[in-house]
Amino acid sequence: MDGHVNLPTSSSSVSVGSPSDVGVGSSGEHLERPPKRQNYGSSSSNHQEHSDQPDAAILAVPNVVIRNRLSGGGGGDGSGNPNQNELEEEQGLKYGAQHVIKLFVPVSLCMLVVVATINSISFYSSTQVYLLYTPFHELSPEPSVKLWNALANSLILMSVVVVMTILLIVLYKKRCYRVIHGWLILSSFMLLFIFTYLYLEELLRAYNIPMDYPTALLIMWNFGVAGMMAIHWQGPLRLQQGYLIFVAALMALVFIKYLPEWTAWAVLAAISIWDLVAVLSPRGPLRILVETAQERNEQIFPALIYSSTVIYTYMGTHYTPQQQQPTTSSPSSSNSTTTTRATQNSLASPETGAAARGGSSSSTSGNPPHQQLPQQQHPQQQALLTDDNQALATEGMPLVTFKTNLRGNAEAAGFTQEWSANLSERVARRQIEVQSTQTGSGQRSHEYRTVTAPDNRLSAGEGQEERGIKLGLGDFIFYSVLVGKASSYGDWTTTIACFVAILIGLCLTLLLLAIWRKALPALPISITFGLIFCFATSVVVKPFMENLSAKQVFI
Amino acid sequence: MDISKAPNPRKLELCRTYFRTGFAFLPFIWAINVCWFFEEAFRKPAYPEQSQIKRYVIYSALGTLLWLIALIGWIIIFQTNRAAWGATADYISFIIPMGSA
Amino acid sequence: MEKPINSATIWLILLNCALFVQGERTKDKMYQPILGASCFRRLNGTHQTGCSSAFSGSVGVLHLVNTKADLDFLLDTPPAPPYAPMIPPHLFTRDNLLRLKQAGPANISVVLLINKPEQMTTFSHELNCPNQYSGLLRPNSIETVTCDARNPTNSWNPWGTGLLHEDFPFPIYYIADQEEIEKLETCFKDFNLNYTTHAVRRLCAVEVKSFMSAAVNTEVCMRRTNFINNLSGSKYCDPLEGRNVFATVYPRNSPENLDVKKKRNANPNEKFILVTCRLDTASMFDGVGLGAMDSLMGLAILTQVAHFLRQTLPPQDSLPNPYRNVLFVTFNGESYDYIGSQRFVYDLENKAFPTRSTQTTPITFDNIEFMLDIGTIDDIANVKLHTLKSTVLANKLLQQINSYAKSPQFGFGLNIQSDVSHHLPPTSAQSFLRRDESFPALILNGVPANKFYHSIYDDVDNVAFRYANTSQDFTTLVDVSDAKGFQADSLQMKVRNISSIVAMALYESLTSKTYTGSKVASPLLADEFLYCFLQSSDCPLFKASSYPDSPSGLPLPPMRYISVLGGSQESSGWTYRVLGYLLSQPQVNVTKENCTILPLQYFAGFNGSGECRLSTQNYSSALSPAFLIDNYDWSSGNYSTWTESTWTQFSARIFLRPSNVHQVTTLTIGIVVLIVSICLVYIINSRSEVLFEDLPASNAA
Amino acid sequence: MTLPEFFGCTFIAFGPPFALFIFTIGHDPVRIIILIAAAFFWLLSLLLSSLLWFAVIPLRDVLAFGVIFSVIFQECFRYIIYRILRSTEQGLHAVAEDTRVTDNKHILAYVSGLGFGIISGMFALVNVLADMSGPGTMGLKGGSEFFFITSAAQALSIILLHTFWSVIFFNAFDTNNYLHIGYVVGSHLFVSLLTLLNAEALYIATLLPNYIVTVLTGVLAFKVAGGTSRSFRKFITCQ
Repeated sequence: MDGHVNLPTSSSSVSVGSPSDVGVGSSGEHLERPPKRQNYGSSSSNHQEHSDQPDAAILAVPNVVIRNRLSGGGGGDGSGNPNQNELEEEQGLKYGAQHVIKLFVPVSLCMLVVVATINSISFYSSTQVYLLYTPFHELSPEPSVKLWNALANSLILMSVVVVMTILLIVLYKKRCYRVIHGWLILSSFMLLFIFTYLYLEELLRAYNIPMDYPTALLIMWNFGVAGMMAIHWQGPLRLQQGYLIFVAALMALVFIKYLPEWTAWAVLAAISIWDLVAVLSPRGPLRILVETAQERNEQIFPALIYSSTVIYTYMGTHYTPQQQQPTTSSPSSSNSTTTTRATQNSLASPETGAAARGGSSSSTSGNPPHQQLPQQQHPQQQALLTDDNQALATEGMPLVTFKTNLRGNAEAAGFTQEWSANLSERVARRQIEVQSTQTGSGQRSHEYRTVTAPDNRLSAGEGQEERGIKLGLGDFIFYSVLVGKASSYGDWTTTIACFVAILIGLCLTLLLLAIWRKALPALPISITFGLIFCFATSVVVKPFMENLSAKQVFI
Repeated sequence: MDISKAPNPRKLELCRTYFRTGFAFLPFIWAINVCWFFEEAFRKPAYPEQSQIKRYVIYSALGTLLWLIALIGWIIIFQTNRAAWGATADYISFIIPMGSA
Repeated sequence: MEKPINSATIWLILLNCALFVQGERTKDKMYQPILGASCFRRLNGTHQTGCSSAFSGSVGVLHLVNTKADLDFLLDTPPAPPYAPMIPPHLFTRDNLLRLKQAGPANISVVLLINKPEQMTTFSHELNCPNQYSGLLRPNSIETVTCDARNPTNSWNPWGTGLLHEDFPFPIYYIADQEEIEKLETCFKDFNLNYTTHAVRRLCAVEVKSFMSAAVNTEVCMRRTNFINNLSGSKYCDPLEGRNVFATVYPRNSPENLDVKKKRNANPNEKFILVTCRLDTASMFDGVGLGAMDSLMGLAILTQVAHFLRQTLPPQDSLPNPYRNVLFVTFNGESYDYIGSQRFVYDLENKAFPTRSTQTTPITFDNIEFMLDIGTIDDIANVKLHTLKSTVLANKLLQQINSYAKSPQFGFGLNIQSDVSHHLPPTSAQSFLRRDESFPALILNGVPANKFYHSIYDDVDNVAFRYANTSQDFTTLVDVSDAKGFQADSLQMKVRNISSIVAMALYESLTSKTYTGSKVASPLLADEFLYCFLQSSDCPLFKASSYPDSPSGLPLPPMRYISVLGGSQESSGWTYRVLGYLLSQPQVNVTKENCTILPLQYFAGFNGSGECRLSTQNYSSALSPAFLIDNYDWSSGNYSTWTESTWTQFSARIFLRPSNVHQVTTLTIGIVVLIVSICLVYIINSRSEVLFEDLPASNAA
Repeated sequence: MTLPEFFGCTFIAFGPPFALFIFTIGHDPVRIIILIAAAFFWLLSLLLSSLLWFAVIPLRDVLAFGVIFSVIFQECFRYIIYRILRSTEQGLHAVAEDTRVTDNKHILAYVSGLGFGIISGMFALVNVLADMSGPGTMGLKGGSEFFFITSAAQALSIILLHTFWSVIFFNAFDTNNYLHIGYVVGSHLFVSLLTLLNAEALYIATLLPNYIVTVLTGVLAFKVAGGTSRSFRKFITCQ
């Protein structure tokens, strides 16, 4: 039985990969290659899976678990029995909750760092120097002038983003990995050393604490090198996560400092719109990258994507004993997938970062550091995605744990089911459509599968740290920019409102991903909510609350 | 990465690399090494590589400790004597405090 | 935002409103800002002087000091330190302040000087010997020979306390506005009376933020400022720096060879009579202090003299020696160890005055016939002519002066005595004498009578000036008999007299003919001049001497503190214009269009119609040579080393400071609540199945 | 610096909710999400009420007006949450096999109530707390010495009240117990309007009734949630 289980698991896991990547690409349009890569590996595995799935299905017929797993990947068997789609929906949604939280925590941490910095270090809340890409400084008192300044600035910034994306597509098509590597190293180096250095300096200055160069340099050197190792090579997961959060916060601070007042808001809006377009439009830039990626078996880099899980190839080897069984049962699938995976990861992991960072540094090479910042984040626009390593993890996952988990995550189901109930038939319809188009063209639907649902399903398995969800640093950054900007007006209610709104937006995004099975960008919903609540609060709610709290009236 | 999932040789390799990297004035790397491999070195059932890992972990811990002591010592010396040292102190100062000697 | 929002502009409105706070924060009910002027930190080669608050502001409990007893109470048995005594001027004495300083920041964290001068008799915080450590030095000593600090009564500032040169560990904040003082006093009366229960009550406290970046001395802060590793370019201190203003009666006709590579050579034929005075003043508090008596008198007299000579002298070529000329120089920064004159001397030595840009030959000491330095004229009736040694020149000039002072024709009825000794007043001449004791320097200086020397109270009232505001033409000399309606004892008349005397003496020594005219300096000019510098920059004289329809100055007197580079150089700027206007010759046949390149300059003129004039005035830098010389030994005392610390803000606000008891209780209550609730919730949660019996354990909350 | 005051008040107001969160919410992602969702809905209600207050310019200074409407809005949104959560449970019924749903409802009620409470407490207090961290305290322009501590206490009572209210409210709708619904709305109105007296610093007159109401509501919620005097006795005597 185990054998059977494993086989489907592996397949499912693979399929998982694909949607996830989709997710990535989706919100990560700017982030050029990384998404595609991953899509790549995963989707490719997908194809293989399809071939296998029939037999997988056969082997697994009696087992519900298998079914919904498979359905996670290709609609293949799902089409067989629509009602089971509902089942998989529900079970899929059950485990969404943990991952939502897994994103809440780091996002909140990142915002916390930014807000704390804004409120304690005046350096970051005052703008004297401006980015190269925001030539209009909104110096005139005229709101109208400020407005068009802001729009022009954000337009320029966005066009830079687009250009970078295209540039990267070209580079990627031409396989200029060297260049990309160079970018990666350079830009991550800059972020980890120069900006951290500035941060340290401002921090000490803000509290007027004397410090000597030997100590400062030692700290910087240690911090930077450890960061490089953790992000680009290997290090404890927590450390990597911590570094990614810090880097994101740093970037957000840079934006808050160097973007003119209104431009910051305009950029936030523009970015999320661009996010939407690039992901959902049939000819969105992401799409092109995805396709090129599909021609090569490549995989997303761990760098610059916050992952609540571990993403290293070596586990594959670790699992070899268990893998034997699947291979025996269906050599083609598990063998091929695992091997490819291993190779992919090994070469991919360095590159991902490169791609992500690359865009930035390339364009801005030769600019003073703070001017380079803006770019660096574009690449980092990544959305949710899971890595197919989870597949590895899932392999050899005993069925028992899964069952226990069912019970364990009861509330999860309890929460998410409401949605599934409302949407079940609609989803069912979707599913059917999908399956009907299970052909070459059908792949598309695969690629745009969402991450969460399958991912959650996997998460059911072993400890949370094993499998998880990923959020692009770009989203971290812009969430933090929003909250930080809000807090820079010194009104805490606004800050809190933005915070809650963004988290809710994140929730919705994940839910929609889980339900629609369609890649969705992570920025638009959250940012829209955030903007609405930020302004609504500071304009309407704040006066009201101030009147109340001044009179100590509680509602 | 989740070290407990890695194969033993891999663990050893990682631990060694971290230990050696630490010599480049990187006590922090040593500290990471200690935290990271402590479980492996002392809590896990014995396996061939463990003894080596244990050694590396211990050495890393020692190194970290030494560095820590040295650093704290230096900081104390510097902060207490900064005013007295005058120009030299200023020349090696990353942040010179406002409004005081 | 009170107006209803229409949907079209909603975005603009929203964006707008995001920027400013609306509605009242609790903060606004807790704090009330207090307007005032703060004492700040200056540094010289060896010390730091002035005051600074703590990094995040100094907080002290307000305590109104009316008598010395109140002060003793604070210093001996402070119930709830730290305190912020509000001290009236008459108690702002040296020993009181030093006692406060000794009490230390733990007891006295802020000192407020409130503007209640009723019982004040003297208020001068300059040293007894101004510029004690510069000027003409006693051989192998750093102290000046011209004044004996150990014998204050005979010093140049007998009432000086020297507090200006003390370093205080607390900020000193001067509150001039009566309303602000009212705020403070009511707050004190409402909350801080009944001292016995201070420790357990919330008290009215003040927080002053005036943190100074620089410390120790000029050497340290300049080193830190120019530090190569100073990446963020943070400034710690700036050298005191201003501009000397100079002008000549006759335009100089000794053009410079424009070849930059050539060494500059003086024109030996040129002979100058140097008439100088000091331009700046000093006070303890930022932006306050007019120096009416201590330095403005000299400036007024110099201006009058210049004007008189310009009006009366014949063309230069008709002089017995057609190369003679009068060079008027007003030195800036003289209050801080003769910055201006030291630099002037330094420039003369290096043939750097005037600068190449003026396209005139440099001036050397050989070009200077003699120097008449107008010092502080406290009492017009009691002026002396000081010289180091008795010389023919000095006697001759004194005799000339007295001949006019006593002459019945003008009826000035003054008598200028001579004082030949090392007991020289602290004026610019000392910088020249210090270089060469035989330098022909004559110092016209009043007997010290200024009880408010270098202080915030050396103002209009101190010189009893009353603006006549006769909008008559002040650009012409008036007949001696025509007092223009000024009382004989009015300040304007006094200035008229003394300056007429000096001017006539100079006239005689230039033309070697006695002055026979009946015209004397115009009291109207003195009236306008003093009004401009004591009451409002928006005045007829300044208008007349600036470009037509140029924006008029603020209705405040110009700042006369030398300040730093980029600081307000108001006084030198206005002096430049005034001297330029009064010393220039009208060019009737030059149109406004062609009147653009110096020395041609276009002035509004008295009636604002605008006239083109051939001007002679110019600036010269007043930055101490100490900052020019590479690796200068800051403690050598050769040159002025004064620098001014940088600061980020001056602010003061009052509020209620909660008692420690209150704070501690609040905190403990909080902690207790926290702990209790944690335990309670834990217990309830763990045993919820018992509590909510009909529910399964797992979900009970 | 009166940081002590700041921390003291923070602990008073948010200590108990914090404890509740740690022990009863934190361990379960779904509860956290519900908490935040509830907070979000409270935000919406606040937004609506302040929009109303903002639009009706003449009544801006009449706080009672704003208060009444915001209370009404809050209760409406409480009902909306109720509907949503209940529909969730139906969905669960369709799927989940165990009987969790039935007793879940109290938890859901409790969690969403806590969400309501925490966010409203935060909005009421957070700016005051921020201002508290300065060197000064209340009273320069009038205002009692106990301004801060009473504010914190009020906030705490509001937070707890919201929690209890939700429990009662949800249950009332389940059991069509209109008395309870009336009680929730009524007591909410009562408490909010009572706090209007704070402006005159009649803290005894406001705090005391508020806490009485809080205790009563707590007891009611306890009963509603299935507690009985007997169970309470058992709980006390630790059997």
